[in-house]
Amino acid sequence: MTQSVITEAPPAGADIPVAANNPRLRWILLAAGLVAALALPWFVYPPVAMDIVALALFAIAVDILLGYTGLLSFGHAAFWGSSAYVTGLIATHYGVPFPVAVAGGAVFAMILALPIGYVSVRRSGIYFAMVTLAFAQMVYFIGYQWSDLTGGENGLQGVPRSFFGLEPVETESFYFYYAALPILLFGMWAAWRIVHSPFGRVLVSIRDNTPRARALGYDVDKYKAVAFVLSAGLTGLAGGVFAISHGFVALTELHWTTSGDVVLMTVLGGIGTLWGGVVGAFLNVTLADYLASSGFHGIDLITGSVFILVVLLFRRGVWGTVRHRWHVRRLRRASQRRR
Amino acid sequence: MSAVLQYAVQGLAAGSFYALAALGLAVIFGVLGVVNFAHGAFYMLGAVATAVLLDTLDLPLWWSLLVVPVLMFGFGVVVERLLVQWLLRLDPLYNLLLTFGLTLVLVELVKQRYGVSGLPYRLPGGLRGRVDLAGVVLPRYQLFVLLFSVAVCVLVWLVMTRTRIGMIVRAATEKPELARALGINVGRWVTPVFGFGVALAGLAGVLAAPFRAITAEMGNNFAIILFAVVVIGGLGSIVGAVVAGFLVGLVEAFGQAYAPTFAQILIFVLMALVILIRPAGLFGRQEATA
Amino acid sequence: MLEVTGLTAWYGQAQALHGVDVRVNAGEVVSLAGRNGAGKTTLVRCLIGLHQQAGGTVRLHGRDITGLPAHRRARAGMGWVQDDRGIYASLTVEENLLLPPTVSDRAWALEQVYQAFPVLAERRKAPGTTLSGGEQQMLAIARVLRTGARLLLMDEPSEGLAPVIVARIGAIIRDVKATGAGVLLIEQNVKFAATVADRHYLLSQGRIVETLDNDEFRRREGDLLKHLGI
Amino acid sequence: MTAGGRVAIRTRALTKVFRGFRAVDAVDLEVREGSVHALVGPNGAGKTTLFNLLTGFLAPTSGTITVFGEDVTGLPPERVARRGVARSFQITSLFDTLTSREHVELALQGHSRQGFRFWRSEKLLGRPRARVDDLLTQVGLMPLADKPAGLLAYGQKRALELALVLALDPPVMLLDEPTAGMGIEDVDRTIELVRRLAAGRTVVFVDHNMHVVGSLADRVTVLQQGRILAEGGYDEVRNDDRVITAYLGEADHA
Amino acid sequence: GGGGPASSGGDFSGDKLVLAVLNDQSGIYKDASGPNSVKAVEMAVADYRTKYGDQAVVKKIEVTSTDHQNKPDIANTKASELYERGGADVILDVPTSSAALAVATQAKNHKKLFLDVSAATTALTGAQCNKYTFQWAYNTHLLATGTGATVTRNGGKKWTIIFPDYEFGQNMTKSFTTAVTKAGGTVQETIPTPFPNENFATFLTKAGSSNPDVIGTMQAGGDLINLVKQFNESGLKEKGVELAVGLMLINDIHSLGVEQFAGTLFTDPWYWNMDAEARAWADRFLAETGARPSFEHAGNYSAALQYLDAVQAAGTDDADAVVAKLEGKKVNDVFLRNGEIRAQDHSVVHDANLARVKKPADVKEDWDYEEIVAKIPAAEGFPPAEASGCSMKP
Ligand SMILES: Nc1ncnc2c1ncn2[C@@H]1O[C@H](COP(=O)(O)OP(=O)(O)OP(=O)(O)O)[C@@H](O)[C@H]1O
Ligand SMILES: Nc1ncnc2c1ncn2[C@@H]1O[C@H](COP(=O)(O)OP(=O)(O)OP(=O)(O)O)[C@@H](O)[C@H]1O
Ligand SMILES: [Mg+2]
Ligand SMILES: [Mg+2]
Repeated sequence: MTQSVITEAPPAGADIPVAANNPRLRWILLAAGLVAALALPWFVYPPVAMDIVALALFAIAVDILLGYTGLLSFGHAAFWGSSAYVTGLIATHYGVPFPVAVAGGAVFAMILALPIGYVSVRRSGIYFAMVTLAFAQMVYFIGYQWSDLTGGENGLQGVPRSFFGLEPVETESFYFYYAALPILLFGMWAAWRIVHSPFGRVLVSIRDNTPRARALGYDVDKYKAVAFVLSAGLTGLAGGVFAISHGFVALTELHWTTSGDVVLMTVLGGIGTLWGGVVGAFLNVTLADYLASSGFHGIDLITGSVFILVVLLFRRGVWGTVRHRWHVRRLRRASQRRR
Repeated sequence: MSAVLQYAVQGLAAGSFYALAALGLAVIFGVLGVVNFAHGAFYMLGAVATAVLLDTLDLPLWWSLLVVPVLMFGFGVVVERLLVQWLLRLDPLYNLLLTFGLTLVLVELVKQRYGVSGLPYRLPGGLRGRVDLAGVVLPRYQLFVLLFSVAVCVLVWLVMTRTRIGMIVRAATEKPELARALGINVGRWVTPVFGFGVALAGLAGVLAAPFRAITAEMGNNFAIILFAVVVIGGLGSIVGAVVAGFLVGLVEAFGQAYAPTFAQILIFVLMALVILIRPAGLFGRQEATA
Repeated sequence: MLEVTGLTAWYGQAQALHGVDVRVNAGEVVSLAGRNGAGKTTLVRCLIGLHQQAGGTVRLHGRDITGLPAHRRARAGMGWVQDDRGIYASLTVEENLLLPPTVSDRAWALEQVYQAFPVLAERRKAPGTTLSGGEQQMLAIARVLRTGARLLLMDEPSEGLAPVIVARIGAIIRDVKATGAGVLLIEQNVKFAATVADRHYLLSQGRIVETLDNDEFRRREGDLLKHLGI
Repeated sequence: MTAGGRVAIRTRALTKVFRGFRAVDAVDLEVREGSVHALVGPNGAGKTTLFNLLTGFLAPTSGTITVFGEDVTGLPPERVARRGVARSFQITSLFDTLTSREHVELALQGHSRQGFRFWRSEKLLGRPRARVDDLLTQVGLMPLADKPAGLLAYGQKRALELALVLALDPPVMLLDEPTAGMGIEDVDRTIELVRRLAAGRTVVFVDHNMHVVGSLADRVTVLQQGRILAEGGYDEVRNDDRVITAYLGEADHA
Repeated sequence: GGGGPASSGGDFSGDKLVLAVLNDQSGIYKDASGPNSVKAVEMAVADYRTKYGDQAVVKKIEVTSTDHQNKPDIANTKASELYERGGADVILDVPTSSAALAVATQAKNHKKLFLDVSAATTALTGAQCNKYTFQWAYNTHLLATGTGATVTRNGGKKWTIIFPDYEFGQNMTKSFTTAVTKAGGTVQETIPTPFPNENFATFLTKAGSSNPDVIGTMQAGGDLINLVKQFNESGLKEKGVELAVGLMLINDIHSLGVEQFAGTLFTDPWYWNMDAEARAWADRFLAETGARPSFEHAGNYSAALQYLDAVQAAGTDDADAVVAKLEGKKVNDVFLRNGEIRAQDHSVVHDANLARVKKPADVKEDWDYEEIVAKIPAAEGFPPAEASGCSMKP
């Protein structure tokens, strides 16, 4: 069986494979992204800049599940929030440099994700979303009941920002930004590594066709569980930095609306793209920040409309749409050249 | 013992309300595959409309039970034509996001127009007071909600399973292209079904007006519980939604009585357990294997 | 009864059909053969009105139906048996049969269907997709017969069927033909096509390359196989 | 022809009941190592269900399955796959966004059980390049190696389906209608391919094409209504009266 | 926007004063405070101008408004931005306790003033107090003791308390229990409920089973309305059980109608129609906004007015100087009666009212909903400074 099954010309521009390789463009993008990350606090109020980068990592972590494994988690606030609390508690009680506290928070998030992931990944689709939501609600419940530890709805206040006694970092958000940035960039790099690894390939195959992946000998549940824990760990990194940056942790970090918000960011940017998380977080945070002092009292009117429009008109998300257009153009040009 | 009975009856009354409210959600998912996050917002609109109609036109509850679902049906049709129809064939994720956005907009609009503290509503005289059923005392209105909801649920179930309409609607949603090729004008059915689901949400809103706070946010938390109900029952299963509604009502009532703080978290524990033991919910179609 | 002229179809930038002309007369079975990917399925999807990117004209009973939506074409008497069978999971076997509206007085009654396919009677209450692949194929054919369509478009109806069943389907097609209906039959199974069809089109790379009557088709079987890989 | 003494697959009183419907009913099947074994029978006889049972996609209602003497009853598909039993699907089942090459790479990795390396580059997957190219060439997909599977034509998908099974290099291959939807030319090539691959392996396949069954099978089992109706060599079975009435029909069939 | 490292200290010029109102302008606190609090602060600025005319030490006064959307994170970031870049000399209002506590920390770090009006947590003047933060209008202790003690003294001896099971509800319940017991009553049962919650049927059945004189509820907002509606249908009212509410705002009554709430007892730190002075200001407010003021609106007005007075007295906007002028000051204004800005814990104490919601027949005009049952003297309503647990160390 050689040539005979191959027939007509390829239908162009139908869709783009996941690994659309273009190494040069990738490096240009990475360099641009790095410059943007470094320059951000010069243009945006530094704590806001920190929020953007932290939420970007959060969105990317969610995208590992949503975009690459096909699992919509509606309970990631549990990992974001619990890491924020654990980070805050470690920082408050042990006075360690904040990266240590953040690492502790991330580890805790992963430990928490282990049982939750183990159980949840047995289901998929909406059921998975609902199980994760259910677990997150339980974590939220613990958060507000255990007020001796978490401060209940008053929040965990006065989280210090220790950093080897370096005064500017500890007091000024501008310098803090640069101290915390490497942690988040490391998280993003890790996400990229995961997605473009042999493991990542298996995740995509599970997303596309689970029974087939099993028939190839992959223990699908185990892969999903590992992806879940890794995603929770990255989420934890982001949540920890967020807690230190703000100097306090509020219960809202554990609330399901936080899970919802991050999914929206991911979709707004474009799922299955990683960069989309960055774009989505940037748009979301700057929009909320702008509207807070704009004198317009109907923030949800705008946020809601934006989501409706994105879903209707740019389903691939902002970044996804840009990337798609670019690919289509490239394909078209390539086919013209061939002619 | 009589306390247990009392709680059981109260649980059933609450459950009937959950069942009715979840019904529209189940119909819309079952038939259109749309995860309608805005169900809570539609419920809220139903209640707000009821309050506004009473305030402006002096329209009593009885009339609202008729008029508001009709209005909400119309509203649902508009929403479907304007927004939902473009996403019907896509992953439910997109519907979820669209309706999430829609929820934000609707809630905000109501806030802008009617404020955040809520609207007044008076219970009609005929439904005030209490009834004593062999030692179990129930507010008359709760009894009314119980009977009314059960009647509506049975009716809807009959329509979906026993009529040609139900059959066409199921076919049109599973494989719309094929249904068209078989001579069924799919477009004609999808919209009214969505409108119907929205009308059911509105109807639940009308029933809620006399005994729930009528605020823009009233649907937010409620919607999450309804999702739990529908998932417990099995997504898209009408019978499942109804049974799960009652189950949740009972769990809530006994939870409130014996483990008050945990009453609401119990619902989520129940949901997690059900999904883990019966993956597709109590009445859901099990996922196919190969 | 069916007259197709200059039919073209695209998938995005790629053209799948390049000006196809096809005729099916009343009481005639016409087969359409061609190797995988030749464009056979695309052609029927154009006819039934499900493929959007298409050009050319389609006339049914002399009436131009090019612009009509799919459900109107079905009502005008086109019946389609989809290549992947298209059985509804959410409907029982019987509901699958009851679903399509009747479009002529030749429509089969439920009893008739159950007589022809006893398996379906046995499993009438089962959800449609729990049937085996072959049973689903029978159900799909039976469903189209239920409408009484005057023109049947059958996309590989014999695929995956046991020889006995294939034979039975051949008989059904001949029955349908005897009532004066037209059939456009997509087939890779040359032997089967030869037993039921009157005329044969050969499709290659989106073009009709040959039109043969049955005798010639049989005679040149080996030669065709070599050239077209069918 | 039947090689080797060992039994590759053995089922004992294997039964699967769907809501009271016995799709597979007390089947005792024995597949000898190194043989090519065909499974035929009318539609709905339970062939695909039997495949699903053998590969762990369905759990049997009762009965046992052993593979090379080891009990695999009730194991999940991935565990069965790792015991060396690979299958293809009757209804094409691929990863739409992955290219043909990526498919094969993935299948090769599944075989080597290295999938959890999330800290390495995916380039690692492409290492057994020669092997990947060889597999793609064998099924004729080399020119389409970098096209996403979602865009392949039906026949091409079937070919890729076969490549995946080959990549697993399994001692036991289960092929569900490997030639369905193929033109005769391709059918013959596929027969050739399967014959080549069968050397040193055990193959069980389902096909309605008697030509395929006749050219490949050492042994044929005929199922009807979930039970074994007849078993034996091809010629033996095709002349069995019960098989003719139940399955083949009176017509001339090649 | 705006970039670069924060320039510490001072682009603040002496001839400009910025009062920043940071509150919820779109969420559940919108009606009770929200945009109208900004109006109230503007009224205070106008009054300051009228009062001092040419004598005013500062001519240019800006009032800015920021919506924290009820999200503590945003409140935190915005507060810091307002102090650092918005030139804010004082932040006012800030509902939601977690947000208020975060803003208090920012005030401390930036050494700028924060006058809290809408948040009720005692932590602001207790464990987490600081030199630059004042709590102007009320706290949970006032709500609880006022209602608990007064109702008990008026004859409601046997209590059952239904409370949302989180920090606020638990604290309120503790304070209530202490107040009721001190006044000679008993709390027979306390029933925790989830939050948020819609269905109170079973809780009410349970509460009624011990035949209390009074059911105290600590729910707020939508949950409160749910509970009140279901209480009215439960038959408890007919059995003579009274309903006392921990936290209620006049806007709740306005939206739901007096009928539902008729007879309910609650503490109102300030009521627009409580005397002629309040009423006169409320008339101005009505003309300005179209609504009657809640106590939070009046509180914001008072806080801004006293702040401006202190700036006038200090002759500078320097926070430490202004704090020195505020601390220990005894005040009487539209809002504060018999008021004192306590130096020890920065709690602004004043007389409050126990109110009963009128019957529909007794309502004479729009917003005429409350009948003042008793005065709650400052000394009783607010805990003594020594008990606050506050230490003002910088
Ligand atoms: N959805 C699609 N997007 C892009 N190209 C497509 C699509 N569907 C089919 N094609 C291409 O169009 C051509 C014709 O396909 P078609 O399905 O009509 O062939 P066929 O003759 O029915 O083949 P088979 O015998 O395999 O069913 C093929 O090259 C195929 O790759
Ligand atoms: N999940 C299921 N639920 C209920 N019945 C099922 C299910 N799967 C298969 N069946 C029934 O079991 C019987 C055997 O089906 P199976 O798919 O194994 O047949 P097959 O021999 O592969 O037929 P074909 O040759 O047509 O593919 C059929 O009657 C089918 O309806
Ligand atoms: Mg085809
Ligand atoms: Mg089969």
